[in-house]
Amino acid sequence: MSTPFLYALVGTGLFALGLFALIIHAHLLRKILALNVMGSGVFMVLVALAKRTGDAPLDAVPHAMVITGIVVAVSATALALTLMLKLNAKSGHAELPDDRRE
Amino acid sequence: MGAVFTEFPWGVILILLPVTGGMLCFLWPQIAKITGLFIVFAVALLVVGLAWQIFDNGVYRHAVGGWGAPLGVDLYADGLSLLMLAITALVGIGISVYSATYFKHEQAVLFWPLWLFLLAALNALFLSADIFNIYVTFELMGLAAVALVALAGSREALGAAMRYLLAALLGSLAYLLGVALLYHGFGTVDIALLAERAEPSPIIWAALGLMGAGLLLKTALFPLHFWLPPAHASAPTPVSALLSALVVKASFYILLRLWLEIFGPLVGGAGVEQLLGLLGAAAILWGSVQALRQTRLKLLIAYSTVAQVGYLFLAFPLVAATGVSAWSAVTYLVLSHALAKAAMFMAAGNLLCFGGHDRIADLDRVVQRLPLTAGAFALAGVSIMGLPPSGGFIGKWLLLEAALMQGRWDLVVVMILGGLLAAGYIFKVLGYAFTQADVSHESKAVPASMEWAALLLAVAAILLGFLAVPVLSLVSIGDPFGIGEVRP
Amino acid sequence: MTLLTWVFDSLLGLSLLWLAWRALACPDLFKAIVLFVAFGLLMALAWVRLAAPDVALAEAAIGAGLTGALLMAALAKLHPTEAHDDFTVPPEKNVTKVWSWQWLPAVAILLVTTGLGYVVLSLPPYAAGLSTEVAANLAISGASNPVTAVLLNFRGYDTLLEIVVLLLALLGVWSLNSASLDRKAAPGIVLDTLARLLTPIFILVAAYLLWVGAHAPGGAFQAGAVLGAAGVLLLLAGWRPRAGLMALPLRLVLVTGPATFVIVAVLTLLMKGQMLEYPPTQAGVLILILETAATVSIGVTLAALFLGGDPRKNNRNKNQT
Amino acid sequence: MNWNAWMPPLMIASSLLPGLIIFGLTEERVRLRTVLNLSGALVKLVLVGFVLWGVSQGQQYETRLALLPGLELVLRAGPLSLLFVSLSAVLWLVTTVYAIGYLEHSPHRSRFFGFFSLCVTATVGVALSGNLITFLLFYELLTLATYPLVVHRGTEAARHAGLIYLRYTITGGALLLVATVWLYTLTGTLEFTPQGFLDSLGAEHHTALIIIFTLLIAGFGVKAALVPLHGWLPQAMVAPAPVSALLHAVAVVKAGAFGIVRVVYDVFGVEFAANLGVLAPLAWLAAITIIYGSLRALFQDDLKRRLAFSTISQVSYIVLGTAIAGPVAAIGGVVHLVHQGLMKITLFFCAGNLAETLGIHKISEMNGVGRRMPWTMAAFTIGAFGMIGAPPVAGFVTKWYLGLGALQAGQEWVIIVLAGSSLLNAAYFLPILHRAWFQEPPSTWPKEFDFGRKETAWMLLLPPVITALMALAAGLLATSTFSPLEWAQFIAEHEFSRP
Amino acid sequence: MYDAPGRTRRQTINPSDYLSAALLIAGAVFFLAGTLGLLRFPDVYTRLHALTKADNVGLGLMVAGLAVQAESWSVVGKLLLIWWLVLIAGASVAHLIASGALQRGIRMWKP
Repeated sequence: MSTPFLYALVGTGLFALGLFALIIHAHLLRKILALNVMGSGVFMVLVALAKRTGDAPLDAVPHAMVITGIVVAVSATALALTLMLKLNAKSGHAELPDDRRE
Repeated sequence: MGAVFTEFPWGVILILLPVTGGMLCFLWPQIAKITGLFIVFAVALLVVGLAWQIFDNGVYRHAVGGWGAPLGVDLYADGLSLLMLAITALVGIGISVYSATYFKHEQAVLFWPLWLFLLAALNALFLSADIFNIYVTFELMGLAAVALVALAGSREALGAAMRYLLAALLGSLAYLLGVALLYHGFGTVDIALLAERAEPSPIIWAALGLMGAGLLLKTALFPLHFWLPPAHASAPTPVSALLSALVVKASFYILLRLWLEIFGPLVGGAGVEQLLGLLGAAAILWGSVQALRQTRLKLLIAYSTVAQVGYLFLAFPLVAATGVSAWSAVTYLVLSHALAKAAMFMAAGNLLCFGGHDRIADLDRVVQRLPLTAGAFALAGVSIMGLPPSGGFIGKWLLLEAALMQGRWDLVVVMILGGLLAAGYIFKVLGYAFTQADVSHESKAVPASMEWAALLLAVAAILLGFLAVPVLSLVSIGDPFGIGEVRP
Repeated sequence: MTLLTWVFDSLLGLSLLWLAWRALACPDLFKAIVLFVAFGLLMALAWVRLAAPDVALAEAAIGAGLTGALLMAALAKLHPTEAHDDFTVPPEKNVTKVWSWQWLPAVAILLVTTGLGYVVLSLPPYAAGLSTEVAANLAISGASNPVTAVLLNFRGYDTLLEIVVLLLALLGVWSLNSASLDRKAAPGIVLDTLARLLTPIFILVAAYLLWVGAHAPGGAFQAGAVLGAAGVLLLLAGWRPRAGLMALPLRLVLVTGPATFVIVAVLTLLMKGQMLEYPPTQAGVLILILETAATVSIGVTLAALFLGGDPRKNNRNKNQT
Repeated sequence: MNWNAWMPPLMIASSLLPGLIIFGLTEERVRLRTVLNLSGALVKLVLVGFVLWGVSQGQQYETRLALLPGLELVLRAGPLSLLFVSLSAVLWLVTTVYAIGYLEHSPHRSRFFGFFSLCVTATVGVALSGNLITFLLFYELLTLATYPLVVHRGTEAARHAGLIYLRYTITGGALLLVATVWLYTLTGTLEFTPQGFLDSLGAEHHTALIIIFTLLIAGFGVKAALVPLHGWLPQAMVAPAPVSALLHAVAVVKAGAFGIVRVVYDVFGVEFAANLGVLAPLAWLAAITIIYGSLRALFQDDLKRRLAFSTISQVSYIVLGTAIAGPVAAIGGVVHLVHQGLMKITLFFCAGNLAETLGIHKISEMNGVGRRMPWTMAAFTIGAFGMIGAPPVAGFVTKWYLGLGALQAGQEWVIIVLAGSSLLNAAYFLPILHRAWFQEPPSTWPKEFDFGRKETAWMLLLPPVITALMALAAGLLATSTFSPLEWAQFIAEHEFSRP
Repeated sequence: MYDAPGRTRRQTINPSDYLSAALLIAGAVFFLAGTLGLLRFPDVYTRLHALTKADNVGLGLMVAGLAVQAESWSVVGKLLLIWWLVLIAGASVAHLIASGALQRGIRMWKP
């Protein structure tokens, strides 16, 4: 298996891991981590498959997209973390109401 | 003179202006309200300009950076985009007028920039012809919407905002993975080029699955609606109106576009439409029954949104044979629901402000005490129920027509049941609104502008019922549904 | 592909998956974050392997560095009082919900992933993507680094929106929280010195990355991230800006990036008829202007995100009471 | 656009505009409100008179507005429409006067009169509709406009009654909608046409058409209170008396009956419907309703409830006349639209007067009330005799034509129904009259209001007296020009016979 | 590993390459030792000890090994700058962690 496909598969694997963790974990910090892992997986698929150019120059478009994506991800993470802290301050739990196990 | 109008880049300004406005509000909070109102009205004028242009020149295409697809990003507007922009501007004006008095200083300073950025995101989304660019606009829209929900500050609102954020991000990521696959499969992210190049392949199915799931989550189609009721119910009123009226429609619009341009022609007839129709039917029934069971007004309205979203998906299985009327129905349902639901949430907000609560059983003769608001709720309700004369009725008529043409009695029954259930939950509210409650509550005056904003939007939803011919001919510009233009 | 690179790639891929799994499953949140940062650094390595050094820089600086700092700060605020012997916060209770039907999502996701893997492998082994188009227009794009050309020219519109997203996130954070501007007591001589020493270097590095970005890996985002890191360090060292600067001056700096973008968009619209269409001769200058403005904004925004609240709000509240 | 095209919208606007303005008035603006109400009603009367004259001269009054691609809103003032419009216009004026008197001291009058006007607007719209979708539009508007009137009192009981009212009417509306759309997908038109517009459909559609007919009749039957869809009507008695009068005599119940007339004559066509075999069951249903309503009325002690069941019975005369499928019976059915309106509104006005003046709600409380309120009870008596079908009151004319038409169509069984119904009518009205006129009055009335020397307020008294006289006149002068009967014959000539 | 256009790969092996390899391997040994120490040492102080010492030397050797391969002095300068930055950052952070641990009263490990 060539490098692009190997990493692309790793990317899908990360996406799946993140998705699973997002579903089964209740703690919001962990959900945020999970989303970040998922994002990394998507970015990896995007960049890995861009390496299939053979001898032609590199395809820079997905790289640029991923840089955009990374900035977007950190923005979302920052907002999510603040929201989590605020929720924790108000309710005493860093979990969503329905997910909390009493 | 004419040339200036037909050549002016209305579409671009539609995006840049609210961004600028948002930054101005951020820089000088003391003038946020004035700036916000000015920008919103200006955006409405720009939409009129764009409409003029599209009417004269046909579809609008703007190659950002001068590159053009596939290298650059294109903006594109046909009749469908135009209509979405128009409804955004119209509802936006209503919401802005309402918000101008609803939000007091501390919150107002925060509301206006967020709302203007959201407006920019919506406009950018409706104009985008590039699936990666759409991802960025989704994030812009999502973060703004979440922050707006959280403005309410209550524990419920924060929890709902958090849940909404997680759902929105998950949806975006699934969508983005689909984008990645499409790009690597066909070497472009431009919708029109993808439509040309794409051919049936595993990539198409995987992309459809991922993007579809992501967009359905954002659109809150049953059973992916779990995040919507708490978010829409606990947000500040103008924000609830915004979310239900516009934000949910934005992701639906993208889904519709992708289906029409890329996926529909390739995988049509393979059962995807039937699945969407089935989920839509389930959404109608589930959402309506849940709405009927609610004791809080805003939750009731939020569940009603879940149900109304279902109607939009009923069109998918009906398109095969009846094209025109099913897609026209969707267009009309989107428009009328946007107006009616915004009006309804605003009315609920007025009642909340008036009585300090939104318990339905304690509405206590608000028909008499707050007649404009009650009227707004009732008129919006008429459209939601799909009773004539209203925009909702036209949508429902067209949808029924499509269903009957195909002999889809199952969908007919669902639509009728949905209408009856809607009547049930709306008249439940109205019944209590006419009735004297056991305990009378103290009440607070509601500013006139908030009452009128709600009423005028509701009236617009009714008047929409008489505008079907021009509206449907407008939406056919550029033939978004692939069934030919209807020029008057 | 040689066997060695194959082994290396496989090991790296497996390490990534393992680290991600540990980060998501380990019961101690502190450890989870540390593992996540390690995961980010390995991701940067993977980007290098994928010939994406620009992404590697961005990932290392933003994905691992700043995100890690944000996560740590959030965790510290989540459990502010509890100190532990092993220097970590208490393990989260009920790490995973003990669902009897946990296998259900697991199986579903496994199936979907298998399908996705199949789809990925069904792609042709060679595809040019847009590389030829990018290469053909690189000369007139104003930047010789293709990534920069895409970010600032070909798809400059995405970048415009993205910078607005960053500003919006800050706005969201500020709408939720206020931050104290009181100087933290006794930051410690070591940290203080470190911050004093490193800040000019960070600024220098940022400038270098910004300048080099036109023709080599680097650019506004990486430079901005380094600038942001400097800000984070200063904040950690207890340094706080003067309250007087927090109103308009800070906000002006924050909007510099998006505002410059909008101004350039309008100007190009007026001159060339298309938004962000640069005249080829001035493209280089315009890109440099845009990148400089973006770098400043990104750096300050990231630092402000780390501060985690509206500094002005707090100030105002205090004045009122 | 010529002037004729303006007439139908003007007829609608003459009640719509005053209604909308009244919504905006505060409670205290009594005089302005009264002026608006009465001038609206008068303007409408003038317009109707003008158009009546025009139509009799062969003028066309039609307005079209595109609603959907290929589908228009059509308002057309044909002879049949005008019969209903005239009834509404006249009774609106009378009822408005009555309502002003009735509600003199109660709250929420602006709201009441606003919806009242809307209700009349919807009724006139129903009357003028030139196709099924327009009909549907105004028909649903009528539902919406009457709901606030039903729950007007704001009590828990009113809310409950409103809920039941809606449950029936909204479901009926939904059935209508399905049937209408279905019909449209089959034919591509919904335009009311004499002899119907379904001739061209082949036999393969006949099953579908039978189902559509059933759905339409069920939809209209709800408002027309056909058994077993009548359950809402007695419940709606909780509303104020003018509302009951309006619901029973003019607006809601009549709209339903009118809808059935339209469906049979202008959608399906009598012959086509008869050939489909759907008219006989309809006639039977009407007959059952007539007998059932009368039987139930017999056992009600509450005056308004007795009148309500009487309405159920009487409205089905219209349906019966339509379903017999003969020209003479058709005249009987159509003319009963007017006759029943005049008589029943008289009865409800009187019932309202008894309640408002003496606090009488039950028949058992009516002993000797004729001496205390002779004028009211005189009007009541005329109405009651009309209902029984005693000449020379209008009701007799109806029954005469129905019977004649049935014989002509070879359906003798109808005579038995008519006779039985008349007997039952007598059985539940005559005891009331006996009590009122021939029993000793009690020493005190349940809740007496003081009106000085008069028996009650003149605004309450005048309307029933006028409507009673009109009912009498409609019977006595049945053969004069412009009498309801003459007009019904004119309709039968113009609309029900093949051109 | 970064295939930037314009850069040519040297295919022949020079003596300097052996020096690089030796330095790099030596660096890797230190890294390994440091990592082992981090994982196996009993408390925070001893772990810090293992980490910083090994890291600094290991990185220094790595930098030296790469510097031998450098094409220009500016690259050497950058490499040295990196090493220096890691040195002061590592030292400062180790100090901070240790003093923080002391402040919280974490006792030192006694065998």
